[in-house]
Amino acid sequence: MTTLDREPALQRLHEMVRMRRFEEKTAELYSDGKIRGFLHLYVGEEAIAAGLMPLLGAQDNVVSTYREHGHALARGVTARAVMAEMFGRVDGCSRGRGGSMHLFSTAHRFWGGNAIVAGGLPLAVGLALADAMRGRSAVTVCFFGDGAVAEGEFHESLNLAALWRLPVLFACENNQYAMGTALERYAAQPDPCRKAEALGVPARRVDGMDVEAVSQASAELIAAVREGQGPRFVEFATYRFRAHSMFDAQLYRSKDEVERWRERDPIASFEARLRQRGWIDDAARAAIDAAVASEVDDAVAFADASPWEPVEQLLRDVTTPRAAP
Amino acid sequence: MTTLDREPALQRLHEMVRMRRFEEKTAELYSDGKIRGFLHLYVGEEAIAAGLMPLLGAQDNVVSTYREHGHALARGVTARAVMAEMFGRVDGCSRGRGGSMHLFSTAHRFWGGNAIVAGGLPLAVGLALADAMRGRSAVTVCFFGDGAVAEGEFHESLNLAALWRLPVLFACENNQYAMGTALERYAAQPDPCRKAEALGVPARRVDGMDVEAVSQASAELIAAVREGQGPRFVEFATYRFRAHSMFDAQLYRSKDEVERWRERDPIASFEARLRQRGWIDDAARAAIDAAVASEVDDAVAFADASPWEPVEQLLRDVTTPRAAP
Amino acid sequence: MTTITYREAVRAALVDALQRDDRVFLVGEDVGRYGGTYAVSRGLLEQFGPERIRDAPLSESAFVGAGIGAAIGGMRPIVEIMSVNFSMLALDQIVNTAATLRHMSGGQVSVPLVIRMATGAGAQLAAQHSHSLEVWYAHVPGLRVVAPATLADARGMLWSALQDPDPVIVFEHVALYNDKGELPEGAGAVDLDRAAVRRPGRDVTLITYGGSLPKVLAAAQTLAERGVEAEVVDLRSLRPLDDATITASVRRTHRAVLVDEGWRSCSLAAEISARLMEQCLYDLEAPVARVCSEEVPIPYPRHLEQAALPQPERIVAAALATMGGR
Amino acid sequence: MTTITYREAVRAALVDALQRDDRVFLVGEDVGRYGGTYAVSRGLLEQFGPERIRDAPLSESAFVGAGIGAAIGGMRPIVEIMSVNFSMLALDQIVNTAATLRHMSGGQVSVPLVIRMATGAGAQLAAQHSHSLEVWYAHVPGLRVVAPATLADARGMLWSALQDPDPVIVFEHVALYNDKGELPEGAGAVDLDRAAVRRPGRDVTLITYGGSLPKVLAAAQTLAERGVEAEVVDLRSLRPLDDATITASVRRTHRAVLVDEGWRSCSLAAEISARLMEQCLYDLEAPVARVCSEEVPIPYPRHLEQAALPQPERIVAAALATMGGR
Ligand SMILES: Cc1ncc(C[n+]2csc(CCOP(=O)(O)OP(=O)(O)O)c2C)c(N)n1
Ligand SMILES: Cc1ncc(C[n+]2csc(CCOP(=O)(O)OP(=O)(O)O)c2C)c(N)n1
Ligand SMILES: [Mg+2]
Ligand SMILES: [Mg+2]
Repeated sequence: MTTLDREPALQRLHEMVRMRRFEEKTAELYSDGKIRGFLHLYVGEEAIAAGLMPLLGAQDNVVSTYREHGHALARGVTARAVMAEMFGRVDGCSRGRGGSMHLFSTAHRFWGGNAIVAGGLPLAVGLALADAMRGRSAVTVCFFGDGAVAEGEFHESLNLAALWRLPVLFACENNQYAMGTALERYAAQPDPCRKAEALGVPARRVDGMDVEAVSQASAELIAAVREGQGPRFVEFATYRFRAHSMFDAQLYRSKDEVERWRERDPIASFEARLRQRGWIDDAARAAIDAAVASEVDDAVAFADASPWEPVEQLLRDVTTPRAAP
Repeated sequence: MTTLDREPALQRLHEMVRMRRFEEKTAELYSDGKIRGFLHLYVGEEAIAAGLMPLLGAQDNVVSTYREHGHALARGVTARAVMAEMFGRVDGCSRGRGGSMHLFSTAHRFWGGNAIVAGGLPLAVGLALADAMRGRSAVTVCFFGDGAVAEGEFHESLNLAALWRLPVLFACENNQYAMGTALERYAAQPDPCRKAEALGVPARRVDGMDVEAVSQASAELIAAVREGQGPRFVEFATYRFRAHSMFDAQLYRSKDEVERWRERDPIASFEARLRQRGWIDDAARAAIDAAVASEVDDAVAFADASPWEPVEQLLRDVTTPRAAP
Repeated sequence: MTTITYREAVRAALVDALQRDDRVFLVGEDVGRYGGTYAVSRGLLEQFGPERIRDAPLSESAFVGAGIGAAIGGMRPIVEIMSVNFSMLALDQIVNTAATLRHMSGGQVSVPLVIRMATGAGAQLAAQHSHSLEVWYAHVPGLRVVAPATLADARGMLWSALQDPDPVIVFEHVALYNDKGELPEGAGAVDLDRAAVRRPGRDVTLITYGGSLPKVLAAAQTLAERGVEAEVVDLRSLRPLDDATITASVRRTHRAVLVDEGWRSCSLAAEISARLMEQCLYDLEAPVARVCSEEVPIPYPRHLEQAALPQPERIVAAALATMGGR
Repeated sequence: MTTITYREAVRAALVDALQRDDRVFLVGEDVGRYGGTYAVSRGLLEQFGPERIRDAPLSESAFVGAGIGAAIGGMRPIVEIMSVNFSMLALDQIVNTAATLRHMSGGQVSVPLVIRMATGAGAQLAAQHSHSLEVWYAHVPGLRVVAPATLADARGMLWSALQDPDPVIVFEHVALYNDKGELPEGAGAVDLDRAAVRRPGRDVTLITYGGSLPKVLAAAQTLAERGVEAEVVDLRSLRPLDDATITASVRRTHRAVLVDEGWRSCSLAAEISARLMEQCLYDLEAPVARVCSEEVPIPYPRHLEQAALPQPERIVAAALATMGGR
């Protein structure tokens, strides 16, 4: 495996720490009641967004799920805008209307934040279709979980993308569970790559706990997609360290299992690797922490200061305002 | 390949001729306005129902589509009851309420007649689940077309059946077209067997124009399913000789292509084989025709004599009558 | 003026849209090689090629969702769902994505998508192929729902729908496709906002839309022969509803009969009745009546199917009943 | 009497059904190991084993359809769809199969299936997770639709639903799960047919169901403090509707306010209003009013979400308006 260069490697580490701290803060804020609704944390899965997202250009599209804070941050949506969104304030990236599960930023071609499992896949196919029909060399990356693979939309969307040879990278974040149901308990044949291939989409399994592995594989896959070779499927093997959402007694897995995966923490393991390479020391690591801490604090302060939308505007943004006739 | 014995072989031939003549008659009756709505003929595909259906017992379940006259007849629903149904009369197998697309007969555990493409697959899974939970050694055979394989229900249903190891035989009648769209034009990866296998269902491709091939393969598959080995998928390669339904200009395929397939007519080719074996001669063949002709005539007369349901009974059978309290 | 069918009017609208805007494309099952189940798109594949006339696999959820994605990606897709009966398979995409994207994104993402579907009963297609589910769609904020009942609307509403920045669902009643009539040569876009008075009258208002309009006009004719001047209002837009036109008529006639092929309970007619209750109660001289489909899955035999659907005689009777049975 | 929550009442009903009839089983996403998203089925897997408490893959269409198949195959399945929001993915199976099998088969095939789903808003789950689509289901012949709003109904309706030979959809409002109250020890099956007067009154009838009942009762309390005696009718059954109870109340009070968390246009409230129009017009002293959700996808922030939903103050105001604003 080729490794990242020093600068990008340090950036990836920084990005992963940033996601982690940001989300740990949101968990606290949830307990404080500042954030409400469902809150699905990406903790443990950061290497995927950190490894893949920097490979995309401004013209590329990202479609995500309700577990999308990391995706949005890595795509460039500011911590302020994401935090304010989770607070439900007007300066949120979706004007506060969406909350944690519906982060949007058209400036980043970040198309949400879909809380219907597998609901984003057809959308991604359509975004790619638009690019293909307009002759744009953009790529659409569609993130979804292992659970989404069981839905009919997976089957229909992959076939359609392959049939029309559309530039989609289907990125399955296989964290081994759909809520409380383990992959082997809901999939008779548990290898999603075989399913993708049977639908005509070349597939590849990648270690999603290793940001360098993610980065390298994603670069190759995105290049193939961008060249017009049609869609690709990638399964990132990963694990969520925390509960599915904030209401989850985690009756379905053992502490041991969680511990074993935590030993492969994408941040700690990558940090160790960078230390081995001599690219980072305690001071540099502390600097990342400090930068991240202040960015998160700033985001919280920003969100807290952002106004609530006046209730008189309740009916806004149901339909698009028309120019006066 | 093992061949059928003489008696069963002659019965299969008889059955195929019966389906063919029955349906040819319905096409005439459609032109006469006796039969209305959509009418989807099975002409060309008869070897499948004729080969498979005799292998089932009274306890087994059959789930079918809108192209199900052949299935119903082969399952034992009388020509009278099917014809009367297509006439919309009270003596029809669904009291005339269903018509061509909705033949039902609980006495034959023939569960319809579903006009939603792939709509029957989940139902079949459930019927098999009931059998499995009750410890009955029944098999559920679920017929559907190649087009149904593209629907999400295919994907979801096969996974579920495999996950729960249910006794379902998924029988795909691949007549190469979904309405006017050829298989290669709607499926990026056109082999349905690979899709079934990727979902955990062992699969097999069988020549659906050869009633003996159908019979032998089906016997093996049904045995495996009945033994509790879990679901199986079978693709019967076949062809419909006529239009998709009665309104179809057939712009999407060439006369040549139809002709090539007609050369493999399941009836003519099986008859030729039986003649080679010396099991049938002109007289015996004529006897089949005569028997079938009189059965069909009788069915038409029966249907024509059957009453219309009085309009006062319009609201019947929306819900189940409750015992008086 | 040329004499054309409703089917041809829809086709002309499609051709026009495809010619005027190269972002427009048509996608759906059998719209291409087959020429469309109802032969609406016959010839378009040859004229516009497979990029713009796209045959889709039997995958309603995926190709409708792909239409949504293409719309936000800058195209102007026209998605044909073969019929409303199959639209349930795509309903999640329509409601949870198309209708909500704009709101969930705080106004960033509009979805300029048009979905056409055939609706209604009458051809003896039985319980699974005879639905009229317009009311479900009319319930959903974020959607616009229209039902062209005339040739001019069949010809004109599509382009207007394509100009709309939000998702528009167009319901074409199957019984209308063969309707023939005159259309001015240059017929083009029409507004989507207003209901239309299709026949003026002073005694009772008959309110309907889509495939029931011809039946209502027939009923109005019969009523006229019996000395009752019925005003016929064609809703045209099912969401939003044009309260102004509806109430103006009822305030004049003081009586209303609502005709809707949907099942009676929780029908679109119920919504109109509720609005008349709220806005016109004191103008009414009789209860607002509904003529809807009977609450039964549509049976196959013709006599039962026809008995299940609204018919001119029932409309006439309901109208007369509002006049005290004269 | 024991003090329990609505959640516990539903669980008790499940336990009871599983014990009484070995054909009963529960299937749905995360009903087993996870214990149910709303913790309703916590402990049942341990008690009844994986054959009868079946975790399903994320495949709403397949496992709902499998429930239908199992029902016609002789079982008595209880299918849990995690919430109404995901039921759109299974709607084709519910409408085109469960609701129509009996009719299409000419009365041969009944579908004794119970589908439970959580419904409603209030927990800031935003646009895709806050639907109230009961009205869609109430539109469909062949279905029975009920909404337990009280502990006794949460405890009792399930068994009654299982005794019903046809498909029954049970809507449990998410905001009710934590409600606490007293339930008699031997509480059991209840009828599904009749609406219930939850509070008697003579001045105005407030008609509601499900999650809105507590709000309506609160409003009635406020009204009482202002000297207005509101009668509160809990529909309980949304299809069929119990016209007799509804109209009897309105004939006494001459005024009605309908409270329904669905979006206003084409709401269940519209149907009630239409029926009152048809059956009680001459008894009314004021237009029947509706308090529904605003026509907006439900926004995430609490103040906007609450503003979008029916609230006691709006109910009080609507009731007072029917009394001429006193
Ligand atoms: C269609 C649908 N069904 C059910 C749910 C409820 N639900 C939310 S997340 C989830 C699990 C999804 O698992 P997976 O796709 O693996 O993603 P993960 O949460 O593990 O990232 C479920 C069942 C939903 N949101 N959408
Ligand atoms: C969900 C759904 N979509 C569309 C249709 C319209 N339709 C009826 S049959 C058919 C083609 C089905 O092809 P296939 O499954 O191969 O069966 P065949 O007709 O060839 O036997 C289509 C598109 C339908 N009935 N159901
Ligand atoms: Mg997962
Ligand atoms: Mg086919």
